[in-house]
Amino acid sequence: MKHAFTFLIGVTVSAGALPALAQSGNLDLPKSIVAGSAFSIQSTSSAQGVLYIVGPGQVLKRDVQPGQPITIAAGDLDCAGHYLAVLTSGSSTETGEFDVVPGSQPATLSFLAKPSRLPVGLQSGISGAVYIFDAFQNLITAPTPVSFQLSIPSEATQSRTVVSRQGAAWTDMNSGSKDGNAKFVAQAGDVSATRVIQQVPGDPCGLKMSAKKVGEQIQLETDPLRDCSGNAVTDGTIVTFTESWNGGQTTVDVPLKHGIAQAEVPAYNGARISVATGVVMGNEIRWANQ
Amino acid sequence: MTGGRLLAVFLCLATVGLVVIGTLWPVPAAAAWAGGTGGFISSSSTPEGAVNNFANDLGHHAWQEAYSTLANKGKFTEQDFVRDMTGSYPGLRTYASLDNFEVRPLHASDNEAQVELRLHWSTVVGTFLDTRTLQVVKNGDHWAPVWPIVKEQHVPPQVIPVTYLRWDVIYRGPEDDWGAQDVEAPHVRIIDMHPVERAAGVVVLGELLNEDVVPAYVSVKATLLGKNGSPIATEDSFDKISHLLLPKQVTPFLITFPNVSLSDVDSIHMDPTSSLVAASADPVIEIQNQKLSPAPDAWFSGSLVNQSGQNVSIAHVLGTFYDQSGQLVWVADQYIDRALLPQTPVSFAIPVPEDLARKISTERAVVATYSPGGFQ
Amino acid sequence: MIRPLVILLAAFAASGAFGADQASVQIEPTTLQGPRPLAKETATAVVRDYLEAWQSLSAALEQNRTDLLNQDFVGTAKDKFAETIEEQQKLGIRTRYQERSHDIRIIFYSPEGLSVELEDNIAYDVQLLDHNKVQTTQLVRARYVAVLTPAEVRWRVRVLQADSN
Amino acid sequence: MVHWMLRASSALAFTKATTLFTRQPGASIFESNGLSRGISLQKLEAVAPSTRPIPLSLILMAALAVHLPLLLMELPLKSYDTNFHIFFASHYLHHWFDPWNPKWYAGFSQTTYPPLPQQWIALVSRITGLDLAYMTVQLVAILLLVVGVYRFALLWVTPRAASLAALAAVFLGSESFLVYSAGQLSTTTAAPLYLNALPYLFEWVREGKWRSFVKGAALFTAAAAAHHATLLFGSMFFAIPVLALVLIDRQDGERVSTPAFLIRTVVMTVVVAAAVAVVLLPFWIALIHYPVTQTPIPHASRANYILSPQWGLNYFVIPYGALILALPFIFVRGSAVTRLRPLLLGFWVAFLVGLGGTTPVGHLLLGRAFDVLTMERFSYWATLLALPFVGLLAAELIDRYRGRAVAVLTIAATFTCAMAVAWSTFRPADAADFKVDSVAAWLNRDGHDNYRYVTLGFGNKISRLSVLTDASSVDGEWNSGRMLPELTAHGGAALTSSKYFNKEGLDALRAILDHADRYGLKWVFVRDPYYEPLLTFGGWRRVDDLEDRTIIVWSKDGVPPAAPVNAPQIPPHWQGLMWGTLPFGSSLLAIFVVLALPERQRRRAADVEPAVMDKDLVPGRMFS
Repeated sequence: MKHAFTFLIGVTVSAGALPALAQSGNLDLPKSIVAGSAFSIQSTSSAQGVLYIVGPGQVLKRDVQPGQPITIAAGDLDCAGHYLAVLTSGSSTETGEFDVVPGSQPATLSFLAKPSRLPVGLQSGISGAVYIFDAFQNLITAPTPVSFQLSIPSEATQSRTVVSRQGAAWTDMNSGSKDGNAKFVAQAGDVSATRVIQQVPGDPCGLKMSAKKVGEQIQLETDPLRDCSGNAVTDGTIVTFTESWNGGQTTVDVPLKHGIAQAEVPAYNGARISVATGVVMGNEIRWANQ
Repeated sequence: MTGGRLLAVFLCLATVGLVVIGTLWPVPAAAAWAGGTGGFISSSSTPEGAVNNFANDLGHHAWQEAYSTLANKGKFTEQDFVRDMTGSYPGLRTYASLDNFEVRPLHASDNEAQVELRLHWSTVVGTFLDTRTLQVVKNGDHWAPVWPIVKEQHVPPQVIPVTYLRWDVIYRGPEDDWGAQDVEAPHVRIIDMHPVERAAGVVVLGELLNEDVVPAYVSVKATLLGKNGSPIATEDSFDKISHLLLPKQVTPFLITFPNVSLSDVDSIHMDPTSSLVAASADPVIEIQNQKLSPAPDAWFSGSLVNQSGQNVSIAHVLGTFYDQSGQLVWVADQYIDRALLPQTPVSFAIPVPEDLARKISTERAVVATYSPGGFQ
Repeated sequence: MIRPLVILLAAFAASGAFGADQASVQIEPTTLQGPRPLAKETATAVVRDYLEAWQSLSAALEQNRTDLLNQDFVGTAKDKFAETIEEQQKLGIRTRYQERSHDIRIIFYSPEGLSVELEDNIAYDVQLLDHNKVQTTQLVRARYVAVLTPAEVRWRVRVLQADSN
Repeated sequence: MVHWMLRASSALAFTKATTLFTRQPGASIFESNGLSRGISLQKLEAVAPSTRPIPLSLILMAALAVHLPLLLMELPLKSYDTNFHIFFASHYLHHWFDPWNPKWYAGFSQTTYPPLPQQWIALVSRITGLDLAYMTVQLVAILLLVVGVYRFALLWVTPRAASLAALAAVFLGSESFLVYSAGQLSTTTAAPLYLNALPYLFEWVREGKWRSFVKGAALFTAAAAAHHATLLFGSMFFAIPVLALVLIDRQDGERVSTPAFLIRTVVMTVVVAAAVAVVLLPFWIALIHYPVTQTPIPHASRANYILSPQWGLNYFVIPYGALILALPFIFVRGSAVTRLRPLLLGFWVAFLVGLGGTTPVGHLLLGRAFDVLTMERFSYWATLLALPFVGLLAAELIDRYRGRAVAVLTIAATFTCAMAVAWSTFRPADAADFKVDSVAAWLNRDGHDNYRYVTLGFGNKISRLSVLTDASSVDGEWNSGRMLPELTAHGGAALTSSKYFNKEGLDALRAILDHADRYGLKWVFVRDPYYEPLLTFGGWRRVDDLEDRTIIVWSKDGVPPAAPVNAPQIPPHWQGLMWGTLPFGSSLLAIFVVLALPERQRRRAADVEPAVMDKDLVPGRMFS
């Protein structure tokens, strides 16, 4: 209250002190214009003056000739928002407010798609959100239809159409059953944005190894590793072979190469050999020297 | 005049005397700069004195002087001796400095003695202990140590074909292009977590799995929460973890909270982080002959075999220990002081706390490696 | 002698009022679209950072300093406001935005958690100064839409525009 | 400034000379010049050398001729501590009244170090920039030293010998060593102020002159504002001999009365102590609340210079230079002449302490402080105490051997000075010459300075980097300002040089990296691959490289941005005001009182060189 009072006094004193604020009136302005379009303002002032158009996103200043309309050319005011127009001439000040609204034609989309990589067979695992902008990077807040498409090789394309609210639209999709790159497209008007979603194999199913003697060593080798959908497990995945014998143990972590993992461990009679990858256990072999 | 002369003589003599005292019995700071506890005159007239001198030379990296004092220097070259001390290939020993040493007489006769020399080497990743039992023999009026040389195995020149896997990452760049796609951070999961109370404070043990198909650079942070839900302390695993995890790889981790009592802890908030990094599947390190020597004096030992074609400068062994029910009991680690050459076993031995050793039923080890200029 | 003093006092009184007033803030219940629940802490942080962004914007436009935008703005919003400031500098004008009230509602939290959209019915005073001479002071009411995205420790405003819809 | 010194010196010169030669012939400096009676007289008569002192203006010009070019070449920038002082000054430049500096140790208080020279640098830098401002302040300190040595030497020897002592100060090895190799600006600034204060102390205690009291007290206080240790130890090495001289000397055949002596000494002590207590109050508060209890950090000046000859060369041979040859003379003459004995004893103790661990004296006298202080400053003080003897020796040599002596002395002085100056090139503080501008630019962009950083393998370049960057570090070069427990618990100095402190240094580095989250420490700039294994195994990764891949930037994921450390050590605002006002004000006050209270020209004959030397000789007492 105290501050408001101070403010009022300040403004009042300012008004008394400044001839510029001695008189004021209203400008004849359009209620709203489309961003980037041309328009004109009619002034009643009979003296030379200055027009200010002020908003957080843009400011303009024009000299005004008496009796002539003030023309704002196309592209001069392109930032959507609420503006204050102030015309000062001599001791008079005219003010007015108007809106600059975004164009209705989408020009760019900000497409937030997640994740970039996910295992196969996940329900609603993929999400996409879109913000729609016009050619001047103004958020188009008017409802606009947006279509989303997820194309997975050798699988049916998933499609959704969503109407944006306040410039935003979103959807979710399921990942397919086959590994590979899926194309995730969002489209509004003539504009589209594409993201690639990498579908990767899930955890291995049925991890199995075999063993044979090579010299003084046992050569261990897994069958080709596949997930439960039959996709080959990615190369580089670590497979752990563990050999235990009377009080001793040998461990080796090897990466999968061409779908199989191989290792050599010492041949101990009666040794138990197991295989695992991550938290998935495979078969166990008990070794007996022949 | 006489008084003046006397004063001059006194001051000169006192100065000389003080310098002599300071040199024969240097103050600790001066002794440290002189490389040991001895003064200007250090004697080899006793077996311990001879080993002290020898160790002082090692501390100064004065290999030639150290070698020249040995009684058995005819049995190996100075180069062999230097290789024993610093390693043939760049490793932890190469840049180690002697932090301190202990000389412990074991046995002595008129002409021969046995002395244990414990060399505490300081390295960038911590200290390691090199214990050698030395024979010391009398040679005229002085004693000379017999150095038990450890000759490093030499790898013959060879070509080892490698077809290792590697991952590269192309980043989007630092510019702000909102909505543009970036590569997802790897998905990691804590598969085990278990706090224990030790003398030093609370220790949080656990295991972390990279469940993704890409390599992950991981770290684990833990926050202890008190009874009222407020945080007591936050610590992270630092080097008690293998930070690089290939797909489906598991690492143990250990986080220490000094001076915290488990009774004050209500819950623990775990915060694993992961980021996608360029990595190589090489080198593959096989861990052979893992054994747990029973308590007391429990050790987890074995040997590492580098199955790849490149040298590994520094290897870090992390041992994970489980009880009969498969629950995590302890995590211990050791840095290997010598480089791992292809197909050349290097042994390790990690001490295990005696009280925990009695509970251990199974154990498992993982190895993290460092080579200059290589992938992390 | 008296006249400049009066002007000075007036300017001081006015600036005191501008500098010291606290806007009233009302937070409306969240009406989210999207599947992702919004934690209370996140909502609080978003609103706090949004309000701080207004303060930074006001200061930046008043002092014609683009660096004041760095902490709270990013992307399009930052670029546009920076352009405004540069234009103001060229034209020799400054603008003071003094918020009187905010009425904020969070309307969208994107599924991947990388953006939050809110609307704000705001009232503020705009004061226009040309070469430090006050041209006008005007009360403005407008509805703003803002999109914020998370940075390392705070939410930053990426879109901030008044909306007539 | 020179003007007042000259006037004061002239008055004092007369007093000392007459005292020495007319009232105490038995203790004349000529009684032990090593010549036989006959020869001595014959020589003096035959040669009739000039006994005029060298004009001080000429000596000051010599100081300018020697040191101005070196300082304009900015040679001190290569020294150990110059950039440290510039870093402190840069903080005062931007935050004169806020001594809390967030750029090192996640925040530390600059009230832990007396500020006077750095504040002068900050002030001058507004015109010249920081580097040149440093050189300016250092040059002024050198010029003040010349004047100070002259005035101090006048207490003990003839004006001619004193002028030669002042000339020797220009070439003093320890001065050049501290200026160009060590970069100890505070020590080299405080000592001249202190030396200039001592004659006033003498006059006050002996004659009760209030003007001298005021000037002395002001200069002592300013000296403390420049470097507290100088005042503390200067009292022992410099002031006590001067007070002893007051007791020994006679005025008009009378010694000063004991009560007067005691009262005046106590008054001066109390007033100066009170002034220093007030002027440096924030310093004392910081010291009392946070005493230096951290683990001692090794310093080579504490070595035994015989067991570690390389350090003997560094800390004894280079600072002393040709002055080593004068040591026998100092002992012999200092012992023989009664009134020189206090000076000799002061020199002797400083000399022994300056020998570091070569003798047990430093350890015994200083106790724990021995492991905290560095010893080269004691050698510096010892050489300053030796200068009156040097002047005496030079005067006698020149009197006796004339041109040959001049030539030899010139060569010796030049060699001493040149060696000490060149030492910064032979044994540079930081062998690696590289620019840190790219590192600073990297930190200053893209919000990198929201996090803290540490460098590895940067040597003392970290001060320069800290001046250039806005980012804050957990490292620093002011060990006494450290409060982070990870640092104070270990006996390593700067983290950037951890490996040189072996286990202690590496433990500190490991501890700070382990707590990176706590301090918002996200960046490590590595110039030495030695540290890479620790970073790799500790969870850090390479993210960038600079300077043609010679500097690698390492980062840690998930580190929160640096939050200001709200440490209890942050000085309250009133301390900041005091710190920005009183120490600097003390120097202004000293300048004012010295200029505003001119010396009274007690005797017009002051400008006349006493011509009574020959007749005051007591030949029978000469050494043969």
